Amino acid sequence: MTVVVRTITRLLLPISLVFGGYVVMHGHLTPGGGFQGGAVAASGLALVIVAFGAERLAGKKGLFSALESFGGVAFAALGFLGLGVTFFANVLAGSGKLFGHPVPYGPNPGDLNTAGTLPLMNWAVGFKVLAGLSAVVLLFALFGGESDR
Amino acid sequence: MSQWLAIGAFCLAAGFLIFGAVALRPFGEPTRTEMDDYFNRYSQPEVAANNAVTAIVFDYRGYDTLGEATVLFTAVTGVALILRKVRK
Amino acid sequence: MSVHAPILAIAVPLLGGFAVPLLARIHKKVRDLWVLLVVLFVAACAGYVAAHVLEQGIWVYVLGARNPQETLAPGGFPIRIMLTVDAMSAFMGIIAGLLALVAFPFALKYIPEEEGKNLSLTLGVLLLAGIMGMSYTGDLFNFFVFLEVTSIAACGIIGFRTWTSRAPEAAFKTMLLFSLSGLFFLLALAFLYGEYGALNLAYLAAQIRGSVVDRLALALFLAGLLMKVAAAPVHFWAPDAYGEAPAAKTLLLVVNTQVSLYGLWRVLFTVYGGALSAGVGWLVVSLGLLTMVVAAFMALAQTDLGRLVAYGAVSQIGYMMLGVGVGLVTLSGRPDYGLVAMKGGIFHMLNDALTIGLLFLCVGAVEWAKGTRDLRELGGLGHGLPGVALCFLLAALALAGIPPLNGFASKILIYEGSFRLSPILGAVAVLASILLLAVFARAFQGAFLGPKAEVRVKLPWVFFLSLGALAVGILVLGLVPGFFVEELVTPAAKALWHGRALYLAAVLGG
Amino acid sequence: MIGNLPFVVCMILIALGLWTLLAKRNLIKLVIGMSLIESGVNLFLVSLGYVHGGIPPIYTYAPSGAPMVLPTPQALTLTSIVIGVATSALMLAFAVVIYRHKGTLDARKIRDLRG
Repeated sequence: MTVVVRTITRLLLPISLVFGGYVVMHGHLTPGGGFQGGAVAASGLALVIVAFGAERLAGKKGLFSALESFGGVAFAALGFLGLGVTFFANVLAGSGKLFGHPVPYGPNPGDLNTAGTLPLMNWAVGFKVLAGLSAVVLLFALFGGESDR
Repeated sequence: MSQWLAIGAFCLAAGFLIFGAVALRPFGEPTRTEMDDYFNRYSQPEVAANNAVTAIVFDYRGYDTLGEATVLFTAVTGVALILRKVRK
Repeated sequence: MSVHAPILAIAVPLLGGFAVPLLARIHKKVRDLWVLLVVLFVAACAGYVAAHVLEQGIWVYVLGARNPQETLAPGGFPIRIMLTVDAMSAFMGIIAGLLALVAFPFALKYIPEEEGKNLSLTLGVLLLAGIMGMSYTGDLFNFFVFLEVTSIAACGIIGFRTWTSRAPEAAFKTMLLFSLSGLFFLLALAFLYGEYGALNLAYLAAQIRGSVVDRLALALFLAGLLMKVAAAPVHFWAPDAYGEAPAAKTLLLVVNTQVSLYGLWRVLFTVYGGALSAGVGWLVVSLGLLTMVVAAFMALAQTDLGRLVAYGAVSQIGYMMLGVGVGLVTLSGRPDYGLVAMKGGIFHMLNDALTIGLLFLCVGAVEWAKGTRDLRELGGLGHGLPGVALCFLLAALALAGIPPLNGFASKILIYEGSFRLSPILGAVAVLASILLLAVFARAFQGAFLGPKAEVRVKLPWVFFLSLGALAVGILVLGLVPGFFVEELVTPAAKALWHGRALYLAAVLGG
Repeated sequence: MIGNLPFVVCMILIALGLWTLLAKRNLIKLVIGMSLIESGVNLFLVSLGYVHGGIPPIYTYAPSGAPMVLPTPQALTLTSIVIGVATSALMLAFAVVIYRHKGTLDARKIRDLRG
């Protein structure tokens, strides 16, 4: 791709990654969450694949797949965390521990340290979606390319 | 011949769907909202989340989301399987 | 931990599937061991759940609640997803567990060691998880999610042989129909949600009175699920899919079809059971007859052994639809013969899983040995592969309903029940069976009889373990069907036939 | 009828997708048709949750007093969107492989599997 595209990609990649991270992090407070944030961040990586060519990222296929597996395992493990009560019980919410602040009923400015397992699940899903969507774009871009022959 | 058959099937399906949309309750006036009212009311005290949608996605219906994550994982695995290099 | 058995049967294979690519990086032995352990665990859980349910009634498990049995929120309506396992769900779980136990060891040996093996095993484990999820769930949207898990995993498996153009083509066709079926299902449940504001099966069942929207949703449910079970007008994906998938994994595809059929029964009997006209039953019966006849005739014309068996599998779906359809027609009066036909239809699910599974494994073994499945090139394999030939013959006879094999035990119940509803139904079913016998006799003769053919490859012993397990199952079910009918099938049939009130009471109380 | 216009529009979108599936023979266009149906269903699902004058079901700096729209359909739509992405990705992968084998995307020319 041309210099213009590459320069703009260099500019946009950090922005999209940071914004994706922001959306994931505030999933329990503002519109968004793991899927949306992961998709935003993945769009940045897709831009890199388009601008710099898939070959440059070809070696990262294994990394993406491992990251995706890891996100999936982490998400399922958070589900298993509730197994003392029932599968998927939110044992951290309102417990006073990690993300355990209680929230009063009604409109409020929002507190990051709330909602129990939700933020953790958001992160797990965010990584998973980031890795999964990037892997799909990368696989399509690599198919039929030089390294494939 | 098969063209007319396709047009007939299409008209039948479209009529069926639009009839369904008209037969449903009016837009913007849900009749039965016990479950959703519960979510809007208790997502803060029970899950401590300001965002009721996220509370549903990851807590009340978190198991669905696990299935959904599985769907995405399955699709990525499937794409990797289909687009793999084959020595044959 | 035993309180959590139903969810563990679903969550462990999900986790297992996610972990397979990670473990494959360590060593392939670790991966194989892990897959086998997961499958064994699922089968054990399914067995435990079934034993518990048959003894103590419906098992409800609410996900994320403070107490697994706390089904209702204050106010008297369900808000969380719950698993609702009755005898029918438990029966499907047992079928899935049994076939997975047979299929996975075979698959570990059958699929060549390459990059695709890890991925295909992952998809297999996830498909098993999806099947278990569909069997046990008590929530419509959750059923949809797992329906999609199975659809996508199944299509990935079908497209495994990317070096031919046929496999991707079959997979594309199948995926198109599967996702259309999923979208119809989603639209139907959207209608129900819009009308009743709920997604729980039992709660919806208590609300449905047969209004216009209910009937529209029923039509969409029927359209979606009939597509997925390969009923006659939309059966054309199934032979391609079954024929192109790696033989060992085809077993799971067969179970996937059956569990979609279970979803149809669940919707018809449990959700709509209170407001169902006999017309729906007649629709199911006539589509069942059409399926069995069309598939049997199509099987006659096949020269590819895999596709021939696949058409046989499709025609068996017709028998299940006929058996349970007779039950649907007579649901308002509940005469004895309706229950007999339903027992036959449900028993046939188990029998079909075993016989079709054995046939596909035989096809896989033949292909492994000779590298082809074309009946015009095969022949004389009976000398080199006597075990496989014997298994094929056994399964073919069972499929055609020859006593004393298991196919006969269930088909006789279907014949009896449907004959008493209308003699024509029974007659058509018998004729289709005879046609199938002819088809499989020709296939056996074409592949295994004739002048001796060289077989240079020695089959791994695992193959014979899987083949033998299924063959023993066929013989046992054929020789003492009474025990299984009484212990497993009758409770499952009754769960659909009489059990609606119990199902509702288990969730909604009262 | 007029009150239900949003629902009718979703159904028209679904019908357009069905027409694409029936009339078009290009594999990519079939995928597009499937995506159209899926968008229609998702729109229908999310519009079921609308309440007249409603605000998003999020309490962070929410204006007080206004009714909130129903949250469940939004969660369901999120799930079904992701499922749709997954389906489209897999179908496009099949289309790509078929194109490599056959050099065409025309469904009429690639029928190896018949009968």
